[in-house]
Amino acid sequence: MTTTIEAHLPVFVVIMPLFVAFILPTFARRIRLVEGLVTATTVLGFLGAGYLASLVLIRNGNPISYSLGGWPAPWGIQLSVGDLSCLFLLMVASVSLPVALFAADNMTHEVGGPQRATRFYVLYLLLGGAMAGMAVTSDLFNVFVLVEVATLSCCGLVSSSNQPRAAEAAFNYLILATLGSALILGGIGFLYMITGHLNMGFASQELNRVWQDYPHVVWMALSFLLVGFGVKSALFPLHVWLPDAHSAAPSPASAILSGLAVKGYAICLIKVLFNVFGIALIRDLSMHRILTLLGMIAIIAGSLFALTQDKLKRRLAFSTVAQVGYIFLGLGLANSMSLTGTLFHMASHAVIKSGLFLAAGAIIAATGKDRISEMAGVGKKMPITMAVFTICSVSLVGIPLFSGFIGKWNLLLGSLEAGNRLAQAVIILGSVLCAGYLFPIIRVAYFEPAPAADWQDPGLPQKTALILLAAWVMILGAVPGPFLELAKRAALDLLVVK
Amino acid sequence: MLLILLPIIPLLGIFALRGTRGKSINIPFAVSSVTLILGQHLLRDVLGGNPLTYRLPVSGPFVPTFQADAVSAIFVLLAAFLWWVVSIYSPEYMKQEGGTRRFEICTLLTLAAVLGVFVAGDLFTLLLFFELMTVTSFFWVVHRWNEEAIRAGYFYLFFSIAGGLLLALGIVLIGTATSSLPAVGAGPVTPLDSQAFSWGVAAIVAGFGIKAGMAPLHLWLPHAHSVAPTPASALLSGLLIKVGAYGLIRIGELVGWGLEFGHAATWLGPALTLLGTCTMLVGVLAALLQSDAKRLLAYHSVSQMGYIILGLGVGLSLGKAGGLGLLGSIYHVVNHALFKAALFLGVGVIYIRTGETNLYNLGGLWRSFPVTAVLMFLAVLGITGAPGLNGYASKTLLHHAVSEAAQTGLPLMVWAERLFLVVGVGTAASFAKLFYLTFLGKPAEIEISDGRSQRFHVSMALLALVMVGIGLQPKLFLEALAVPAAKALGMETAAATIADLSFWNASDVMGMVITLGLGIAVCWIGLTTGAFHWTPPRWLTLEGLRQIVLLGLGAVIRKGEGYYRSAMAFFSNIGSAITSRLLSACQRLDHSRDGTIGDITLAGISADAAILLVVLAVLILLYAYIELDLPSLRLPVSLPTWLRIPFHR
Amino acid sequence: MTDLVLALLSGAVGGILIGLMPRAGNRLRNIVALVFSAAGTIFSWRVAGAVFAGHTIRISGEIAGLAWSLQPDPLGAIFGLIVSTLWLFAGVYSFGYMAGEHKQRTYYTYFLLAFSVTLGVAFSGNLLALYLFYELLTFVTYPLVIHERSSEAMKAGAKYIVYSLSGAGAILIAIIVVYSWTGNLDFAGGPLLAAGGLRPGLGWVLALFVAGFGVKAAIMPLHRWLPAAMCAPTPVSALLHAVAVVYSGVYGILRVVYSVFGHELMGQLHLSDILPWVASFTILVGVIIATQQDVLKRRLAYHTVSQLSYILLGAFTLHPWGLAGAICHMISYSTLKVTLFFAAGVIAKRTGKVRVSEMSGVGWQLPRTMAAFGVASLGMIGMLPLNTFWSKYYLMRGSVAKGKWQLALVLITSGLINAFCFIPTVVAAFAGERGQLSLEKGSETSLMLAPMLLLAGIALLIGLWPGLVWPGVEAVVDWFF
Amino acid sequence: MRILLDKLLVNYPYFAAMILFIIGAFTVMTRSNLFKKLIGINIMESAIFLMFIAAGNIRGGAVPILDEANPQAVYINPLPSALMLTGIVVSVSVTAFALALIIRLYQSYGTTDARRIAELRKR
Repeated sequence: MTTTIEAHLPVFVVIMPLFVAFILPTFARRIRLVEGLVTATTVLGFLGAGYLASLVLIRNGNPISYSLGGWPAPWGIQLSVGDLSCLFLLMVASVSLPVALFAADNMTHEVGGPQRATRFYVLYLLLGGAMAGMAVTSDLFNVFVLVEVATLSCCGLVSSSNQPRAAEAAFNYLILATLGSALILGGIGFLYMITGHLNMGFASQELNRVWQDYPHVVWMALSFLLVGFGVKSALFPLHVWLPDAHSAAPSPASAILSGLAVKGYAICLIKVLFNVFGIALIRDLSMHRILTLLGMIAIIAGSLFALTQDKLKRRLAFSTVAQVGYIFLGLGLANSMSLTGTLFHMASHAVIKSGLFLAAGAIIAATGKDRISEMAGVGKKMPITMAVFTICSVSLVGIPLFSGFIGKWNLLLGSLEAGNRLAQAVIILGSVLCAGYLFPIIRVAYFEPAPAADWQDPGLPQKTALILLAAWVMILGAVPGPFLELAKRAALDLLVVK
Repeated sequence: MLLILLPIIPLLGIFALRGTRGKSINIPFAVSSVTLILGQHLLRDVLGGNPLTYRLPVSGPFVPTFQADAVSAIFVLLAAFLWWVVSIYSPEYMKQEGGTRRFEICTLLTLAAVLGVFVAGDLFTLLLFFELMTVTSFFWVVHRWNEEAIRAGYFYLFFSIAGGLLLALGIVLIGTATSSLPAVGAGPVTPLDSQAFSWGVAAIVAGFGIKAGMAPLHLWLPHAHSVAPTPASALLSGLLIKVGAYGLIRIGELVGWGLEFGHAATWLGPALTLLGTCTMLVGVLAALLQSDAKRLLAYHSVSQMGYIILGLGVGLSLGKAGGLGLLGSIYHVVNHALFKAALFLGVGVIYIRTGETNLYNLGGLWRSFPVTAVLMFLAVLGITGAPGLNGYASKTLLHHAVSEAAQTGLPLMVWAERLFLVVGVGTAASFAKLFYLTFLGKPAEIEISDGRSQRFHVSMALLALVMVGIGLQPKLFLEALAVPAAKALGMETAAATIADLSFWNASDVMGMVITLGLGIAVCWIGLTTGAFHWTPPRWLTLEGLRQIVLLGLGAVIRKGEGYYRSAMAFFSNIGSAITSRLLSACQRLDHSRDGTIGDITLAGISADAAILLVVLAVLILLYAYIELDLPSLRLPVSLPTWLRIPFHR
Repeated sequence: MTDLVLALLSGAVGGILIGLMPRAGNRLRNIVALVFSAAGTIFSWRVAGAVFAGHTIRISGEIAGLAWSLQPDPLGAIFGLIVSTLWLFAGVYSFGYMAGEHKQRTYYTYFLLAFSVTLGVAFSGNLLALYLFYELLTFVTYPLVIHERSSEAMKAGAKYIVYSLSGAGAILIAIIVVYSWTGNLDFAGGPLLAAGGLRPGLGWVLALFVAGFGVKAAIMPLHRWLPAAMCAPTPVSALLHAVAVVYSGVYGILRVVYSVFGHELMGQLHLSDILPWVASFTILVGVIIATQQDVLKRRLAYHTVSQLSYILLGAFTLHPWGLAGAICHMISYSTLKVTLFFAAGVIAKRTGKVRVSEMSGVGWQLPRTMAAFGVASLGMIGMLPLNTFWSKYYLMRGSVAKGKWQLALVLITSGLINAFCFIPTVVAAFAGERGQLSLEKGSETSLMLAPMLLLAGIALLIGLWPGLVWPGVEAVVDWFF
Repeated sequence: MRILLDKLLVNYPYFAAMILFIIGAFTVMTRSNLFKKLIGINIMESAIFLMFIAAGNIRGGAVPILDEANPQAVYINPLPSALMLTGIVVSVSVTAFALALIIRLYQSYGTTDARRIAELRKR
């Protein structure tokens, strides 16, 4: 029995949320049950991911391969759970659990009615399943399908709140994301034209053998994929949909979108870049320089944009743009340190940004104010929420002993190894700017006189969710052990020349 | 133990002062009596045998040590005596002036500091008491706390602070040059690094020179000495500037008294000679022009310090043969202390009764102040060097020394000798002026207040007594005290140089008489022609100098400040401009990215989609452009490597 | 070991305790603050005692994949001693000064937290821990800077944060480079980079370190936050902006020079010829600007800028004497400057006068305060009965011994300008009307007066008996040379 | 030029796909009507599908049904066509979702013109 579960675990973590999502609408009238199911699913997912991670850690880097339907590799769809997959799975699980907890308490209120709430949960689980799928799949077309599922769920999540603004943002997001999907599909098509394979491993072998015969096509494929995934993971200047979408969505949705969704696409891009093209080809095509440049621009520009925002959620959304820049910068530097940094930063940012968005959501829900300048006194009235917000901010800025620091530390080491002084400067400048846009919020909340209003911390489940996330941030910062280990191994794995 | 008691007893006096609040007990008198007795003991001990030393039992880089040899003993005794005399004088005087308690505290503290300087056994301890003396005597100068006093106090304090800093620098340099700091009274040193040693000596000479009123650094002196209450002036002029002389003597000891020209700072002797000559001249010329009695005396302090410095310089330059110069200087230190104190006290009596110190407003006062006039006359004779009084003795010694130096034919020494005579004439002239305008001449119409003057007379008489005593038996003091002192300093030949010296020879006496006569003649000429009313140009005075310095510094600082401000403003302007532009651009971009191509306006999502496609196109074109190898579009090579995109072909 | 932990914790625990007592009265709060700062002081004295006795106290561990350690060496112990002792004084002074002020709870909370963090800086055993505490210090002291909550205070706070964080960023880059070269950031095993010898980029790393720590050490172009931060309450200005915070920067530079580079390697860098001149520039320009200020606290602030560079100058001479001078100056300057600030605080509190030009006659109203001020100003010149003489002496000694006699001239000149800076204030305070001796706002209270006079007394005592602190200084010098 | 023309002639499905893609992109960009934008998206996707399927085509290839009589037969690659079926499904669902959103926008703003909506929202 255990061996069966163990054997099918890779597909289980993907299928389970999808399946639960499928059956959820039938319980739409009993919202408590729905919430319970969702929570149970996320807990199960978390356990599954944890178990998989422990397996992979024990197997010392050998990925667990799983062939869907028993079809062997070049023909069938192959799932492969390696270090990277485990890291991302854990990330998905650890973020989606608190977010589900948080949503359970206020979703009905926020989106207007249990029916809509159920729809939210359906999309939520779909997104979770798609993310898990992105983590484990090693088939190019599968990537496309999962990306589409995730995109549609994201759009749905954005539009789940009952405001016309949300619908508009969702539509814009949809248009751009579909454009992106089309480009991704095109890119995959080009790859297929060259290699005749959709399995990443085989495609990679073939590509490295024949790519010099088709340099144009390779380049087209790369461009298409970069732009396609770039627009989905909100790489500056393709981030244009993000601030609207993330600020219009309900807070749990924003949390999951900012925290996870963009990372999911980034993981796909990493897989395509490093597992299909391979580090040698990336270097040959100078792709890493372009990525570095884009990353640096994104860090600075995203931070500057964030600085100008007065709306709390928009500011956080732009902060995501900046942090995505870090991820791309790390990819571009393309050495083990920087990739470790990138992967770890991905994980820590997922947790941090979810925490920030959830705290922001709690604040907005309690005060009804979404502008930073109006938040005076929040620190006094909602101590726990604001404490979580502060912990997450400090971590994002990169104070030692918090999780953000480790990612940046490794990124800095990576940029040093790559001999890129400018990247170092940009990383540091990004941190300073990050402090520049996050600390004023804390300052206003704590150090400005509080108006006489009756605001208070949210209910117990939400508090639990917030505290859980803050604890995650602290744990990741203080004892990043397995996470860092996974990230390190994954980074080394990505750099292997196949 | 005796050594450490000397500075401590005056400090104990302060507690006594607290205890006797409201009672009329003259604590300073009691204290200085005790120190006088202790000083006598010290002198006896020192003359009897070896110098005394004492180290405080502490650890660390600073172990206060004390030492006393004959030189210290002479200075200690002199200080104790002057304080004793002045503390007889001052209670009566300060009753009119006000602030008696503050004055007494200052007096006691300064006594402690001065005695500390004289018994200090190492340079740090010396500096410690020197600085203390600066601070405590500052309160003498600003005793009145009016504008003039404060200004004079500033000058005094800043010059003294500069002096202290220079001393510190000198100690540093000497410490570096000799590896371990030489103790006071330990004789000449052989430096490892003679250049550093030279500079160190120079810094210390400048530091003590400021205190001693040496020529270019004397500017503070007339101001400070004239605004202080008269007893304080007497002590300032009589003793505190001698601390500078003491320091110079000690520095000479480091370099080496009586050493032939092999020592480390051969330049020191000639330099001191030059400075001494200048000091003499400047002081006396300025004194001639003064109308204020106290200022006149103060300038004379400068001038007389010039004698002392000159003597030291000559003594150092001549090496073994320089005994006369050193002896003369030590002798003159003592003599000048006596008659300058007497003169100040006399002027103080006039001031306290008439409220006037301007000479031109006084006149014919011998009728009202017969005793004072007589005592003042003795003091004037003393300072002008009239035979039979103490000034004659030391000036004769100094003159002998300078003449001996002039024999070497060095132009500096020759001119020093000539100017020595000129200064003698000037001194006589200015004191003739002082005495004539105050006590002789036509009676002035001023109100004279009543008061008891016995104490004034007693104190002045005590000084006069000693003056006359020395004047009549010049050799007695010389042999009893100055020669051992010189010996203690390493001038072994001192006794020999004066063995065949006779003060009462015709040429010296005649020379002095001629000098006096010339002086009176000059005085007459000056008074009748009004030459004494000539005011020097402003830039020659301290105020003028200060103004020049302040103007210059102010201009520099203001200019610098301007540059600083404009630089700061420039950077902050640029910074804020960039920031605001950037932020507003971001805001605009965030608000709307609408763009127009031809007559098609792309708005909202259309523009966003366009951005996406443009990025795609750029990426593709980037490759195409490399592929097609368009030379005109080649990126400049100077781009940093991370920007250059070399494509593999 | 326990002492170290307790020393670090007592401030933090006290601060949090006060933070959690919203309804406690002033008296209770003061007692808690006093107890915990006294505890911190006692424990850090014990730590320092152990360090000087030659024991090794070390707490190290691997957190987040990186090695962290706390291990006070003599330099850290001296810094800890200075900080903890002065904290006690400033605490007592605060009880007097803050009485009747608003937001006392916030004030004491962060005041005590800052104590912990500063001790953390002092006792940190590797670059990472130093960086962590250095960065935390910024955040912990920020609420103290903006205590007044006025727009000016807020602006100052923003300036402070921006400057400090940028500096911390520079430090982080430098740390990363050092880490990538050596793989080890611990101070315990001698200078980190010494083994590697000269290598390209060393100068840049040094420049980054100096610029980064130089922000808090207020090296001249980076000093601008310091005068702005003077809008904080006086005990904060006195302790944090004259001593603790700025010393953390100075301490960082000392660490970098002697524990990361080592004096031998430093001597081979071209930059080490320039750095003393950077410090000299700051010394002179800082004090000249100070003479131009009318607001007393600003004058003191610019003066702080100038004086901090004395310490740096000593560090940059790379000579045992110079280092001894720097350590001496750390000790002596802090006592005197705190005295000056305390006096300025008393004057502002009791007479409401903050400008030098208004101060005539203050001396007769507050004689003891002004006397303390006067003593401290004499000390700032470097006159002998005060302890600063010794630091100046050794600074000059070091620079002359290194053949850089011009630096000694800089110090002398600066001493003279210092005289121009403070003496007129003191004299003017006694110059005015002597009549009105009564004050509307009460007179000098003993809570404010006692720390001030005691500190002046300590300064005098050390000046007369430098042997009191000399073993510590010697230990530091022996440690690094 | 000749080579270019040759390439054009040989690879005409790709060029058709490219032209379709450009038309689609242009529509998305320039039309402010939401429906037209959606149609533009659909055209673009069709272009990609076309390209993908063309990649699987082999000139003269047989239908990919195993013909045991003719073991040497060259078959068209069936995989792209199969995949594009999935792609079309995805595209249909996207279209459906977008239409739903358009309806909601219409309900809220009373128009399907993007520019009008933007104006209305700003107001």
